[in-house]
Amino acid sequence: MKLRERLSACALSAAPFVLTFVFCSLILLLAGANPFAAFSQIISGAFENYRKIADVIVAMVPLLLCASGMLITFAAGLWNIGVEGQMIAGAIATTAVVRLLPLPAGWMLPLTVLAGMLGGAVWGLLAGLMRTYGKVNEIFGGLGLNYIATALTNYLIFGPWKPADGATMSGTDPFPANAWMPVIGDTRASLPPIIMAVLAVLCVYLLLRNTRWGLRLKAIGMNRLAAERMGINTKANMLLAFAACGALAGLAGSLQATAVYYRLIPSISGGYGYLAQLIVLLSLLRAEWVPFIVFFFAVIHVGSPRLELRLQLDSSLGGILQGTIVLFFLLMRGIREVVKRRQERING
Amino acid sequence: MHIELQNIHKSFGTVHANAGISLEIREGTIQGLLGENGAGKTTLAKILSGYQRMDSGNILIDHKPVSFGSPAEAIRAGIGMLHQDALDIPALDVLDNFMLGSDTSLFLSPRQAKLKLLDLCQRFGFALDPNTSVNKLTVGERQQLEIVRLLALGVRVMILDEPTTGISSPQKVLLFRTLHRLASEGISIIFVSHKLDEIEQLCSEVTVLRQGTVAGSVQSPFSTSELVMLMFGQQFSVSPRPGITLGEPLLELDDAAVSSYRLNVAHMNLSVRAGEVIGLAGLEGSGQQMLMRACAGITPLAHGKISIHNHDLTNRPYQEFLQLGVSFVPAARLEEGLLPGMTLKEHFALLNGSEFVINWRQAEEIAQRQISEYNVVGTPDTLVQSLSGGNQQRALLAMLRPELRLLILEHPTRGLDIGSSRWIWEHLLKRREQGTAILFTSTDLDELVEYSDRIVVFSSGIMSAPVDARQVSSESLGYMIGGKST
Amino acid sequence: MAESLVVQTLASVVAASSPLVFAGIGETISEKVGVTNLSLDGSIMLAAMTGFALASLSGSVWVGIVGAMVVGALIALIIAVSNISLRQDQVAVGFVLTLLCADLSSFIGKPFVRIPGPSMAHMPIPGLVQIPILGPIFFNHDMLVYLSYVAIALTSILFKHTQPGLKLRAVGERPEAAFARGINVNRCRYLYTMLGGALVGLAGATYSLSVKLGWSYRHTAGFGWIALAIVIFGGWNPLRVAFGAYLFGALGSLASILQPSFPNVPTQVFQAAPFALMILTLLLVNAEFIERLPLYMPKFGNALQRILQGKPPAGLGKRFESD
Amino acid sequence: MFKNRAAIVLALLLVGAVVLTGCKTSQSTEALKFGVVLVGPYNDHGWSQAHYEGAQYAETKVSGASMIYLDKLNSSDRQGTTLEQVVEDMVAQGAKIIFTTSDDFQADTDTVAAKYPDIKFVMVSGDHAKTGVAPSNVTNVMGKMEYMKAVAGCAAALKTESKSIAYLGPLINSETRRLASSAYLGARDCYEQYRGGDPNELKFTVNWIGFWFNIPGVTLDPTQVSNDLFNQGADVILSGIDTTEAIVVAGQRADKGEKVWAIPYDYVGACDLKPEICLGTPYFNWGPTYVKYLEAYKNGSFKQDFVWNDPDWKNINDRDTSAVGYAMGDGLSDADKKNLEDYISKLASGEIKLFTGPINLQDGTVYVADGQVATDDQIWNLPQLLEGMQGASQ
Repeated sequence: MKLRERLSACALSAAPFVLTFVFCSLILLLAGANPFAAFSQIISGAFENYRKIADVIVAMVPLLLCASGMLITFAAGLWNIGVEGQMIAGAIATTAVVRLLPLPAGWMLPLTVLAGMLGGAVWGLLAGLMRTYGKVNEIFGGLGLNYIATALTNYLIFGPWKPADGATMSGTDPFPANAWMPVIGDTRASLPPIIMAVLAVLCVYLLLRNTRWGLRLKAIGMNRLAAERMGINTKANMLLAFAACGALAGLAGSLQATAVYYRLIPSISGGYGYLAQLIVLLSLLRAEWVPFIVFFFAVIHVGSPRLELRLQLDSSLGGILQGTIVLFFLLMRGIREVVKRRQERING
Repeated sequence: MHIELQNIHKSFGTVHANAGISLEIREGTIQGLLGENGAGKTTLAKILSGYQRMDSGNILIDHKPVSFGSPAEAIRAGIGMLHQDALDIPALDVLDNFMLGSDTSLFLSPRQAKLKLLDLCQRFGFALDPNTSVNKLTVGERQQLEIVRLLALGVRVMILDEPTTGISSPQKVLLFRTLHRLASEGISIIFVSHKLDEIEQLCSEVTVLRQGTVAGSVQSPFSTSELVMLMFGQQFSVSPRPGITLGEPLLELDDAAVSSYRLNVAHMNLSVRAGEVIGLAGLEGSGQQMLMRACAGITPLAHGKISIHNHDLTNRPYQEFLQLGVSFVPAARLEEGLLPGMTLKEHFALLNGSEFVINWRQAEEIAQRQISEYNVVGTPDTLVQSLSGGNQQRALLAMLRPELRLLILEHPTRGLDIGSSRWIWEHLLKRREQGTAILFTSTDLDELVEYSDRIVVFSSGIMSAPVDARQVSSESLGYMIGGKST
Repeated sequence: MAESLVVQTLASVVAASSPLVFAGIGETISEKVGVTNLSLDGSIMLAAMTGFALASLSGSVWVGIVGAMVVGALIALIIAVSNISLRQDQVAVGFVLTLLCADLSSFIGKPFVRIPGPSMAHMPIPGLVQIPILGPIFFNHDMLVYLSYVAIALTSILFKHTQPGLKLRAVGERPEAAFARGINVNRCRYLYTMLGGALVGLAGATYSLSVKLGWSYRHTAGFGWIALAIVIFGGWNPLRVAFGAYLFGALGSLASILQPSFPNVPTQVFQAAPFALMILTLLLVNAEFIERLPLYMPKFGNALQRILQGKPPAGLGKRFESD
Repeated sequence: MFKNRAAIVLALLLVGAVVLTGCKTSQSTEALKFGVVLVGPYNDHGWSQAHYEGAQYAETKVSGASMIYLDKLNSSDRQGTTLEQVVEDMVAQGAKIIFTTSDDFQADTDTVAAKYPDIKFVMVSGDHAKTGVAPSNVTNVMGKMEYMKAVAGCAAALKTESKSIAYLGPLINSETRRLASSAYLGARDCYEQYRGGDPNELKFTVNWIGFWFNIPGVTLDPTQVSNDLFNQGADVILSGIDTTEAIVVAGQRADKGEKVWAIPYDYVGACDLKPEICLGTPYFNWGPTYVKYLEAYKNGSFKQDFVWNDPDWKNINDRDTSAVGYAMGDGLSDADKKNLEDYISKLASGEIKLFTGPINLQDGTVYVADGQVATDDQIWNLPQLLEGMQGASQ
């Protein structure tokens, strides 16, 4: 009996992956493609050689930072959809430091990191202020701010920070060498961002598990009114959560500028903010699961452009894979609960 | 209509709410259903009205078996129910509420419905304006609306669950008159209550429930002691009021006013001394909640002054009130008091200590200690929403700081059985002996009279001068609440 | 000249806003019954793609329109199932679907990108179109635009004057009370969420067959979010929601008309305008002072408050389980 | 038993699939693989499709040549993918020469080319080979679309009744300024010559959307902008963007009975979307260019250069020789066509020289003095729109 139950539980947790596989295969067949070829292309696109694996790690950095930031806001019951904009704000602040402050080499990178975090935090605070004092749902506030941040980048790139030989969507002129994060060997990965990302996840894990602030945020997330009655300053704590999440997202944006693109480009946030949202949903707000899911998503993210290059398939299949997994995961979780309740009723 | 219930069973998880209840209701009678909280009265009423499904048992109407899958089917069979908290839609107006579900045609016919509504209102002496929004009505008026609505649907059996909670004495008189009249017209009434005097006043027969079973059925006239015996299986003696010496003045309200867009309460003057218990009487929404929230520092004053322990706290933040030893225990425990989804341990960790990193072992110890001291049925890892109402209230009290100057409680015993209520009050009275002043509201007039030193009555936003609780009876209090002086 | 500019512009605004009207009304119905369909941005995109693809393959715009409505209804069904029956957070599911449907539309829609295809036939309403000013603004369009007027009127009547509409509102406001009055709450929610979804799908078809003809990669991105904001701006009232949709259309036109007149203003300002506007309107309708209007202005405060403020249905997002 | 067999078949299929896809990458040595990186969708009916079909043409003309392409490489469509990654992948697949086909790729092409000195890069529409910034394995190429834009402007002037012509511009840079200005100059010339009107009464409005194609929330919506341009009284709209919104909107309005016309851009088949209101398409014919560079690579003559290809004036629509062309549209009457042919022949013979002075910039400064002709450099680096044009220059 026990074994059977455990097996069925196992089947239920594998179900989202199986269903996703089936669903995407059907779509691929519909598009006239060989599903196995497609999936193997994604895998080989991510693992072909050590440089590709390094690319996966490069994609993991912003995802880890954004997801860990979002764990903070989610704990407080806030749906911070503005992570994209906060990344952009971080990148803008970083670029401002690089362009406007003539700093010696040793100072430059640490300052860009701080500026990025500050920029992101400010942008996060804006969404927070709209939520706490303007009663604008953070989904709409954040989304609007994302678009405004994008417009701001475009304005800077096509206006004051225009490259010497004419503005294009490819961004500003590259940063001077002292604002480039050092890379590992001939890969595109860079060590300091990786360390920062790992630290961020670790800190958020400990923060939510063992600190009073983390507990307070959870209290606000569970029941804001009761938390307020208990004497917790909910507005201040929510703002702080927005700022903290913004700072981590801003750091992600800053690192995209100094370690990936080496300049400010439009949409520097690269959709990582939205992707991180899916990751956090899949993690059930548990920090310990985040790195694994991030790895999985990064593999798809890095591997899927292959579909286009090798199979002439639209690489949005990667997004379909990521989305379907989360959708089926949520649905299966619901089914599991329904089954459990029904059993309890029969047994009870 | 003649109704017979046979061997009704209903369980919620491990709780056996109805454990084989059989009952008979004759046409045109007022049948009482008496029992303390948790005895299974409401569950039975909901089963009979189709709101909940029974696990097993039979319902016979005029000796024919029926089964209801939904309230719609029950209403079609002629059975309607007035829920304790009137199940209407506050955002809609009276007429919409009246029409909702009563008409089968596609388009509404408001003119006809309005005539019908006004006609019914006139018959029973109700004064309902069809075009006001329901959230502007008093509890009594909402009840009246439900009664006429059910009558318009052609209901022959009407179940009323604790209908006198929160209504004024005149409204109660009107309600009882209406019920008598309905019974005389052949409508069967099932009157669910835990209040002995109402049952005695109204019913021709009463069935007493205890722990999900029928403890006994009694015909009118009733003997109070017999009913109490059936209800609790034991007799209670009224504990004598302990003599208490009042301390120095603690809370001073000086011509305070609070306003919301619904109600303005002005000219509140009150001086409370340490160790004093003040009861706040009044219908829901008459202003007593606003006074409490102002004293707790939740709502700012629009005018006037408030000081606690000689500190002027007028329009100071809530945190300062907390620091000065003011605590507020709301009635909506899971909405405003506790954090559903968190364990007891996490609650205690949240409220005790200030260091950044939490010492979980210490939190566990505190939780364990408080749980056993307050007789909470649960462990430090129990999620608060899985506690019963009484245990949630105990947990809330256990979370209060040991030294408090002013304790403000909204309906401290609402929804609790007599045993739990007595335990809560024993604990509260212990606190007053240590010099804590207590401010509380209740809809139970007896509770107000029994435990208060002084009582303040609110009526439509006007606050009376405090009266000595020893000089009022629950009857006279009822009339004061209704806006009449005795 | 100036008059024809205004009339022509307003006529374009009416036509260009019709998908926002459909989407806004659809979402209003869905939220009014208590279910938030957050997937609008993705739903509209997938429906627009499906609508155009089916219309191209079959040669009939109506096949496309029905197909798009089915797609919208099915997406709404997923949200309804996961929220009502499987107790999952509707915002989470809606958000996932937003991203997923957008990607699906790109992947499946690839063969249909920027190919010529069928579109709604222009169909001035004889007689009405002759009315000066109003005629050319409102009655010189195609069938879908007229359908958007019908949708506004029918929904408004549904809410105000019919028994099903009253039930719908009751379910959204207080499901347990609706249940006590004999309404099958969850069936009602399924039904209207899907109806709302079908209208959202119709919005997609309106883009690809009437407003932004054809299909291209991420053809309608961004409009879904605006539609969601319009529902809040419109206070869950179909007439106000429609007004909001037209207002947004008009302001969008204003941005592009004004651009040449202000050569010194960076174009990015105009490009971000709809979203900045979205935030501003939400700040306005949620502003604290509206709550206090009756206090400030005893005479007109209440009326003004009713115009500016809309309360979300009290049962929005609240699950209901009998038993 | 049956289950087992199914599992074996499944496993075989999987292995087969992997082997097959693996095999595809290693082909005979004779082949010449080339990469094409597109900024928009390969089927955009515009700029990117013109490149895609040019590359397909080259596949048929150059023996052994086969293309690998990646489209939609821009920071909002393919977020997080960089040109470097794409080039790396193309090189891994054996690409020897890579065409990067947007001014957006200019800076990145330089960086990547430095990393892959053995690979040749053809950077379309840039000028770093001229300015000396680019590494030696990068060459620049562009077609002199200015002439065809002038023809397009001419067609618009022949047709307009409201005397108001609109130009749906992408983003503002020297390339887009000179193209819009060429159209303006062509329109003035023809209005005066063939319709006998005063060119100063022509209204020429430029509205910029912000990028080469629509990106929601980033650019203005070209559908809306096109509609607004018509609403403001224009009856001919010239598209300067990569995609087809202008002709789609014009077609829609024509269906309503309005007398409006459109001139799409970039792709020879762009008129298909609504032939009867199309006044023609100035288009790029990349096939010969691709063939030229592939052949050059094969015989080892590939070298760095900055090439700005003229049309083949003998026949601008010769798909084997001309870099740019003008496809006549069905919206032109026979008389219009004759006038247009005449104008083209005058451009071909040099009788009409675009950018002949006096030409003033929008702010009134003299750019080309009376009687002088602008140099290629002057045209390439046009700093503002011209005097008389309405719209933002910066």
